[in-house]
Amino acid sequence: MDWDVDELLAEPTTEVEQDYSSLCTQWLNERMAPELLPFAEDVVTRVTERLRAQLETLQSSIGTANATGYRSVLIQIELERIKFVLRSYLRTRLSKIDDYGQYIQANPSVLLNLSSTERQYLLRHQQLLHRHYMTSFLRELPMKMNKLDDTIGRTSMVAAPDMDSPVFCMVNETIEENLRVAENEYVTLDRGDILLLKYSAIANYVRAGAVSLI
Amino acid sequence: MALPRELEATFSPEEIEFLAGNEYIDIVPLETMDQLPLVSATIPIMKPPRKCRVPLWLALELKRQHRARIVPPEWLDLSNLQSLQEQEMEMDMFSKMPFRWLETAHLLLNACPDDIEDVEEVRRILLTIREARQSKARAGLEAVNEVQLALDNLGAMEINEIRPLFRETMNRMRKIVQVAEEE
Amino acid sequence: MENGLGNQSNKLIQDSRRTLYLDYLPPYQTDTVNEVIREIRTAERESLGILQALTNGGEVAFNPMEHPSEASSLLMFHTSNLYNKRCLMAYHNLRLRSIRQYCWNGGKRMEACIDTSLNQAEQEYLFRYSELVAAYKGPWVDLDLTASVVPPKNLFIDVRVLKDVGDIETEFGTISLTKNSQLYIRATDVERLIAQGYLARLS
Amino acid sequence: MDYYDIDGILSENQKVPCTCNVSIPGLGHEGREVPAGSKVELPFWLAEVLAVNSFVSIHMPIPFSSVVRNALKANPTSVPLRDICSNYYHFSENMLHVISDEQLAQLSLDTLRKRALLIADGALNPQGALQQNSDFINGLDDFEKYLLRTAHSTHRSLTHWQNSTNN
Repeated sequence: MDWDVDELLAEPTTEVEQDYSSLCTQWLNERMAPELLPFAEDVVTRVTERLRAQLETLQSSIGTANATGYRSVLIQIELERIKFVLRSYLRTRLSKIDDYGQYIQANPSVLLNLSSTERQYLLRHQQLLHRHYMTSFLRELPMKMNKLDDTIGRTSMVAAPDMDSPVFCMVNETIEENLRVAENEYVTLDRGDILLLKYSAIANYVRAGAVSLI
Repeated sequence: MALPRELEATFSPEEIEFLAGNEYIDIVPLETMDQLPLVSATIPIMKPPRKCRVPLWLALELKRQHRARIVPPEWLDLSNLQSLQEQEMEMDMFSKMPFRWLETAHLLLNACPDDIEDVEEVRRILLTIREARQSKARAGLEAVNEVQLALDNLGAMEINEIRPLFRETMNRMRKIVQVAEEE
Repeated sequence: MENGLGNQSNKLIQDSRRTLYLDYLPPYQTDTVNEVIREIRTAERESLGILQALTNGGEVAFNPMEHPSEASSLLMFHTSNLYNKRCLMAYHNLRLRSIRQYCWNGGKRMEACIDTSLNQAEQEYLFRYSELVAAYKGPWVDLDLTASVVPPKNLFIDVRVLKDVGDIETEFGTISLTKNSQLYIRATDVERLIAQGYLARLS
Repeated sequence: MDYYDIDGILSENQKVPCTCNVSIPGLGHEGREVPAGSKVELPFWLAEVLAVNSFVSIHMPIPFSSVVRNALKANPTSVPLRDICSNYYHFSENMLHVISDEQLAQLSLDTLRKRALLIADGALNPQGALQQNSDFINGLDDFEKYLLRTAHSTHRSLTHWQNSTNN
């Protein structure tokens, strides 16, 4: 009875299947990762192109029997599924861009993880926020208190993702080295393992695809 | 917040179920269907009575339209479930249920009870397994520490069920320990 | 605190704590916000006063070691100002989150309180942020980004036509609905007709 | 999001008993001076900063007194934590920034672990839990209440899903 892991981790065979599968993985990772992951530009572009082509096929069939037949029903159901994943993926990213806007702006390497439309959104939103805080109360405060990036004691105004917050993950590929999770505490990551542990310990493996967030 | 608040740190059960819809399953078509190019896959030509492997969501839709019969996965066979149930009762660990077992079973038992042999017995055993695993998960909470917890063989829906409580508890512990270690 | 520092801010935080679990926004606390601002400015003035006195109007450098009492007082005002600012930020930030949530996901209760609960700056933010969302949505026209983030299910339903409707236009073509026919049809295309009694949904 | 975290701010408001090492103008009622040697209760956010600069000395707040510690050690689930401190864990985390107390850290962890189990049970049926075990439920601190609330809402949405059909 060895259907589970291999079945689950079976590689999709065609590029079309691979792209959709990878889009779903990116979506799940993005939903559960505390940080903003690199934008899945290639996959999103290809899936969106196919989506558009499919919509056009559907629209060009209007008036024919194909438009209302059951094949059309299947096509439309699938379109809604794809749209849902893309929508949720993009909006998950915007949520994080809103929460960690200043942090992202201040870190060029993180800024690279954004698509160009996301970057535009980020810049304009930060301007809006700045203006809002200024008109609401900041401009009434003494000049030296007008800033949006002070640090008081341990806490910075620039909110950064908490990389140590725990996540559930599944190991896709056995990782050879032992993983340090605390002082004198190591875990092994074997294919199929499921763990709850701090994100920072596996962040690199998530990006590389060896571990998925679930 | 571009995402609804309740989705910020977890998935809804419907989302987990949606993912089960992506998994592949065998069907027996009841009529011929030409190749169907979709965005996520190309569905091959179907000719009854030859089995065909398709995404579960599509299988469910064809079933609903009476254009196909679903072949339940092997693990849902009564004999397999009986041995899984035995393991589940004997072991402290979770038995090796497929990762998306709960949501897949939910979809299939609703959509095609007529395609599942001994469906009532299957339903009963699944419930027993489910309850046994729930009480193991509860016991797992006693083992939560600030570092890590292994939960091998726990299913996607089961993880989602325990996620907030386990994660938030671990997170709070982690923060306390982190401070204590810094000082 | 006995001297009152932070007490007004705490009201804002109590209000925020309630807001965390609401699906609408309670009215903007203009008065309390103004009182916190006033408290910060007063504390700033007091601090300047202490410094002025100690440095003889800026002529002598201030040495905290020589004047520990004054130094502690200055630190108290400084810290309470930072605390007050943090509370103001958290209070406003939380409200903006709710407004963004509304822009993306709608919500009847939130809609009902927009005119009464949001102050002018927040209404302006709501307006500008909606524009921003519209601009972001533009290139993703096929996706309808502000549509539901609930997974699609039961897009199509079985219906029986109870009364002749004739042809209806849908996104993907014309469908004719004649009495007694049964169809498998997009739920959104016929919601109204079902409500009006032309069609019945078959389970 | 620590800076903006409402619960974090609330926990910084917990009162800490202090002794003034210098007299502090403006600290008292209506801005009076508090003489050196006086005992005062200050919110954590102020106590910490003043203590770091030696203007005050911090004493162990009551929630972390040996009486409470012993009670929690003996039977963590029968202590009405809320009556002792409405955000116990958060406050304990804050205090650990200013004092070194391995024992307190361990106690907080053990307490949470044991109580989380009862919270998990309560989340399945909060009404029933409130009837059968009202002392415990009413005695939850803010974080525990948050746990109960989120675990319950997960349970509710799962039940809703389980009862749904494909049609």
